[in-house]
Amino acid sequence: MNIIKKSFHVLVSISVLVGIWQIVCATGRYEPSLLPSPMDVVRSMKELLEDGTLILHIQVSMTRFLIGYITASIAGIVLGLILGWYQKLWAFIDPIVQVLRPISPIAWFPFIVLWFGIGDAPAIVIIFIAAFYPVLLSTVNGIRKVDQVYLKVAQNFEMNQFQLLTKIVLPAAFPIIANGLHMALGSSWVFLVAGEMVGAQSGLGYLIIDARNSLRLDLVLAGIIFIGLSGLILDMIIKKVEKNIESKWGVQNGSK
Amino acid sequence: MNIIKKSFHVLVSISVLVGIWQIVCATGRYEPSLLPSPMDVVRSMKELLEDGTLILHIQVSMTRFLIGYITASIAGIVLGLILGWYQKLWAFIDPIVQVLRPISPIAWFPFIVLWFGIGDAPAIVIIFIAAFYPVLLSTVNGIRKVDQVYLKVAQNFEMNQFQLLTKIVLPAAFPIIANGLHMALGSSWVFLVAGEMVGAQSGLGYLIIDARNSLRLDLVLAGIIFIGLSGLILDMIIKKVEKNIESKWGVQNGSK
Amino acid sequence: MFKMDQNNESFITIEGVTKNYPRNDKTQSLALDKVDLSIKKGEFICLLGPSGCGKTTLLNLIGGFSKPTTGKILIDGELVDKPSVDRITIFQNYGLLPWRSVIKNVELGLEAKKISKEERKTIAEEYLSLVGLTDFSKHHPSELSGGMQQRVAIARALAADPDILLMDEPFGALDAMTRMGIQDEIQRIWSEKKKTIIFVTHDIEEAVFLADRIVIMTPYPGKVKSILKVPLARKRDRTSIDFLKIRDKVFSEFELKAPDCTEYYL
Amino acid sequence: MFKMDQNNESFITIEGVTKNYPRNDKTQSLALDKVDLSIKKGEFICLLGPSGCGKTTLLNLIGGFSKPTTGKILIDGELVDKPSVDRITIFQNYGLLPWRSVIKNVELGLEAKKISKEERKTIAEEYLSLVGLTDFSKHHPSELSGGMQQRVAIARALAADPDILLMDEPFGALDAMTRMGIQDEIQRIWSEKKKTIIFVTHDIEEAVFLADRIVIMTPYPGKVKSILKVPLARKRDRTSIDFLKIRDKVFSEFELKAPDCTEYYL
Amino acid sequence: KEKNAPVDEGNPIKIGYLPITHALPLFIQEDGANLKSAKLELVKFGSWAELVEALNAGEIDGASMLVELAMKSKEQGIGLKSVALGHRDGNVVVVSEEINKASDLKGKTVSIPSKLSSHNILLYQMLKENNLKLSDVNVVELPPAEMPAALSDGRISAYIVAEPFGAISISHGSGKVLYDSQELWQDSLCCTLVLRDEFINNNRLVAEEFVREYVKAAEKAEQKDKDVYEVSSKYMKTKKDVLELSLKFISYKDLAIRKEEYQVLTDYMKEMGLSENPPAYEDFIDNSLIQGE
Ligand SMILES: Nc1ncnc2c1ncn2[C@@H]1O[C@H](COP(=O)(O)OP(=O)(O)OP(=O)(O)O)[C@@H](O)[C@H]1O
Ligand SMILES: Nc1ncnc2c1ncn2[C@@H]1O[C@H](COP(=O)(O)OP(=O)(O)OP(=O)(O)O)[C@@H](O)[C@H]1O
Ligand SMILES: [Mg+2]
Ligand SMILES: [Mg+2]
Repeated sequence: MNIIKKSFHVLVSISVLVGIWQIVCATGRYEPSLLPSPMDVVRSMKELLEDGTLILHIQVSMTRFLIGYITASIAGIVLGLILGWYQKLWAFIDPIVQVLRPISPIAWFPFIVLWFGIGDAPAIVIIFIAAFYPVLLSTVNGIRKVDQVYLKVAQNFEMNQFQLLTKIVLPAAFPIIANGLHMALGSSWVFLVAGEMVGAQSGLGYLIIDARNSLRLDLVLAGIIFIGLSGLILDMIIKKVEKNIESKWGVQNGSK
Repeated sequence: MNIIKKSFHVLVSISVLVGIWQIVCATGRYEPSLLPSPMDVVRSMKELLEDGTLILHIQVSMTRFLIGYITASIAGIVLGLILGWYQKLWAFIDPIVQVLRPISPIAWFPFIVLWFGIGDAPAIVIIFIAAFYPVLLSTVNGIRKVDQVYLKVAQNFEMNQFQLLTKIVLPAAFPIIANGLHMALGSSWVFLVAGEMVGAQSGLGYLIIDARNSLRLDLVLAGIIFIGLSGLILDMIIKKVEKNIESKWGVQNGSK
Repeated sequence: MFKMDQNNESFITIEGVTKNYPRNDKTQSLALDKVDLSIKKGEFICLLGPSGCGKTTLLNLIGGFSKPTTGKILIDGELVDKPSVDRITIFQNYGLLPWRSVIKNVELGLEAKKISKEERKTIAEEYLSLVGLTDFSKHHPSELSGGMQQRVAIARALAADPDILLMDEPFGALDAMTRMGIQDEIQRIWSEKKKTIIFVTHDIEEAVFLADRIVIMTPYPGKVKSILKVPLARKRDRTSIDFLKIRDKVFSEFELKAPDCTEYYL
Repeated sequence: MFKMDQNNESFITIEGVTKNYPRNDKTQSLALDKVDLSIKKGEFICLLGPSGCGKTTLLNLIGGFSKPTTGKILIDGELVDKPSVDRITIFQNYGLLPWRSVIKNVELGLEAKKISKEERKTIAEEYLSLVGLTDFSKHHPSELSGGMQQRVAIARALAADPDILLMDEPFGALDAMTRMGIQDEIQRIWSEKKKTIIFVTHDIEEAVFLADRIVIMTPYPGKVKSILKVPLARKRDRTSIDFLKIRDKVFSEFELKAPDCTEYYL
Repeated sequence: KEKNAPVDEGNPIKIGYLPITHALPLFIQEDGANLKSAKLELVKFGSWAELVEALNAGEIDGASMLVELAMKSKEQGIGLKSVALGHRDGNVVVVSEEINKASDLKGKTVSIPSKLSSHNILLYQMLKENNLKLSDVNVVELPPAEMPAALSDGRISAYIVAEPFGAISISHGSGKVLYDSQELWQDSLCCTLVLRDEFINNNRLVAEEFVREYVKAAEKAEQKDKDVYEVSSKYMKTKKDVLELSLKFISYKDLAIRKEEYQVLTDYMKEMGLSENPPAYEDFIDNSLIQGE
């Protein structure tokens, strides 16, 4: 019932979008090679699907993305746990993070090549950078916001430092951390294209860049659509995970 | 007192960072032209400051950024208000937004050039895109989360639709919207560099790209530092604004 | 004077009102089952009952926020079908707008009416002084204690000059002693302003202290079990023998059901 | 049996305890002023008083969560200087861990001790059955009503087998009728388990129903005004004449101060 | 500005470029600012992709760009003409220390800026001459600015790219020249000055003057004297020794494209699969402006 309704919404909105696109193309205001028509794009999507390169590109990108994202998540949570717990230390690290965070990964390219070479590594590093800050900051924030009452309970039951961190602080902070993980997913996926600019020879980002360099805008649009859809699917997966956690944690909001 | 303490933290952490950087340079593992030393960078920063180009670049970038960010904020809030209020409409728009959001602005370059030309416009458009989605989504979300009791109060006092939206819904949703504006600030500032790749002839992003193409990595780093600092200042300003709003709204969290 | 004579006529008439909520599992939940009730102008009615007995549901129906599944509610002979500024509801969590100062909150109800700015301010100040908060008019709600916030909500409701006040566990979040103070206050205001008040509570003593009549409700399905008159003069003394007798009576009304109810409450 | 004989000796001794909180404006706020109190083993003590009279402050000091500015607190002759599993505090908002099931919450206090997994489970189940929640052991706290959550917190505290239970307005968030049910329950458990209980409340009736002795406190600065014995047999009848007499007595203790207190409460 | 409007005082000729030695004539021309009929405005881009997108969208009237990219645009229906070369030769194959001959590159990583470039063709030619195929090396497209670093750090073993990026590695000592482009492809074509058809048609006289002056500027560039260094330092932040070195590889003479040369280019592009249907010489090459009919 709900899925039928949702599919209906998706279908209608996508149709309207494609319709507008088709109309814009049909006016002939834009050179077809500069604004490919929906049919052209569908054709190149089919092409990509049929010759199997698409699957390959998606696999490669996903692998890079997951490596970057997961290592960033682990690093962000572990570091965030330490820094969130030792607020004095965080006072020193905070300014550095605040200055580094607003810098585009693109600006780091020369140094990334210098330190990490070309190919997979820079893509992973850029995704890592893009994912790391939100996870780190949300972990620090989550730990700071742990309800004092939980800490008192732990003290009362005479838990040791390790039990306190693993049994109380980490799970108590987890809803905020999970939210950070979600945000990080979105913001780092956007950097896949940038990441695959430095010497990658495959991947969805490479596909787009290569298509751009070859002036194949139909392929660029096809790549855009695949990137959008993959991002959407990733987002749906993590939303589901987050919902599960929230409902288990008894978080009531986000219900409707 | 507090400011002295903070400055101390900043000073110590920056010194440590620069120290490490200096040590890495001193090992001689990296070509000085590939990894400029802190002194080199300070020299080029001074150079940029003294010949006045830096002020110009910052001005240009800030202007572009503010135009993009502010128009995105207004558009995002207005559209978000409408779509958040008419949830049926949102059900159709949501899938489109979800697919478009994870796409890198870089991928849109060919079409942005086609529709918006070169120079200022694409930079503004890219910042607009980067800022628009978070504002839109947080507005829709904020309106969805408006406490039912406020709506009942408005009904009870027989307010009309317009009063309801301006006097109740918008202010009630504002803390969440403000948070979205904050997030949007961070995520769109990161895209300044990307935005100034398309035919811009000035700006901090242009400075970095041009320095990169000239292999003047000292200038790249100088640019990075300026971008980081400007981003930090922007962030501090909006944090202040947000705190003000929060305290006025009686939001208690985020206090410590 | 004419109104006084009318006093025996029914002002609010609830006839055979039933309310069903659809459930997820497609069964219906019977929140209210055939409620009949007739309330006179100027009466102070308390709806008393444990959680889930439909007190809020009934209040929402009278307020016009939802419609009965069957039956009808008439006020002054007119069918209730939407909220009206003539019956203001005061919610448990006060429903104050946190972004507005106290006085701006009190003015809220006047903004929908065509009243000049100055007049609005005068009226708002009048009602703020009625609840003793003149000094706090520039504060924001978050700066006030719970009891003060509830008094702002009362001032706001009164400022709109409604015939009826509907109050849903208005003092539920206040501590026991603050509660007694504000109970005194609401009864003073009621005596002064002659509003009809329907007051939801699950505190027996509160009901005995405030009500002309206590409507005792029971859950599953929510219905009116009995109606109890409280023939005590105002201002009532919480420790007087008569007060305690009525309190006892209410206790026994509930304790009849105690053995199997306890499980529901907890 | 030996313990019974000791019953007249002081178990918890509070001597000249003062607590100052630093204020932003560099003045000090006197939250507790020279409190002396001596509590016997197995006693049920209620701390009663309006908001701000230092009830929580005193409880935190006994719990070892903070230290007195002057004076000292001894338990069984030993100075209190940090929290201990021998005195468990039950907080108003229960302090349950929302990510753990009910039974895992009850096991929490046992995890810090060196007890095997199976034994932990057995103990936890025992105490869950004591509070009548055996059927809910796999639920998460958010799936339970407030009263049930508070019962889980009680089970968790008891499972750690402390000598002393410290309860800070444990039933403040529950509705009046649910409250009565759980009051019955805590008094049954107290009778059964012979714990020393210090119970904070601002509900007069609750104090009269539960306490052996009521410690009446007043604010600004927070101090003990008087201590009232409640020489009623258990289980007490809330509508009995004796009960109401003591209730009256407490009322008058407070009403003496009523005229100038009201402003503080609201 | 209206995209196809005639140029005039307030509406300058917009020509796109990348800050590379190959675009030197444009720098000299703009610096001289000597057009009578219109103003010249150079627009700097960060990479070929953005430049070609701006050109194809009509945002600039022309550009100094890789001829292969221009041909591809033309092939896709964009009205463009190549009116003069940017230069001849001027590309080197830069290799790391341990590479001494082309066959050493077997199995190594070689980077080029873009598939649609003369650098790709030069690589192909070099490999072919040494009996190797493109598949014998690992070809990686990299932004030119990252190539010197990648070579110096051993991430790649060779690269072929526009100047001054080749000269940088050489002057740092982290790379050396394996081949000069003349050795692989005599009088090779690389960057060309293209103009949009509408621009030429709507502003015939301006276009003629522009190209005439462009050729004069190229002649000046060919002097490679102090003035040239001075001008180029305004447009590129390259160090002087690097610039000097990179100029040694380049010739700014003889900028008209001959039919035979163009044939060689199209043959290679077809052979390498870079283009199926390259534009015909007559459609794409317009020497009428340079020859000043
Ligand atoms: N919107 C709703 N949808 C479905 N069921 C509802 C809804 N509102 C109330 N109910 C059900 O109707 C019954 C009566 O609810 P109501 O809120 O009126 O009780 P109440 O007496 O106000 O209880 P409380 O003292 O807890 O506020 C309950 O069983 C409740 O679960
Ligand atoms: N951490 C603190 N810092 C400063 N002042 C405090 C702190 N905790 C309590 N106080 C002050 O000490 C006094 C006593 O507070 P306490 O919380 O003990 O009162 P209480 O009797 O528990 O009140 P309530 O019934 O509202 O819980 C109050 O005036 C309060 O403002
Ligand atoms: Mg209710
Ligand atoms: Mg307290």
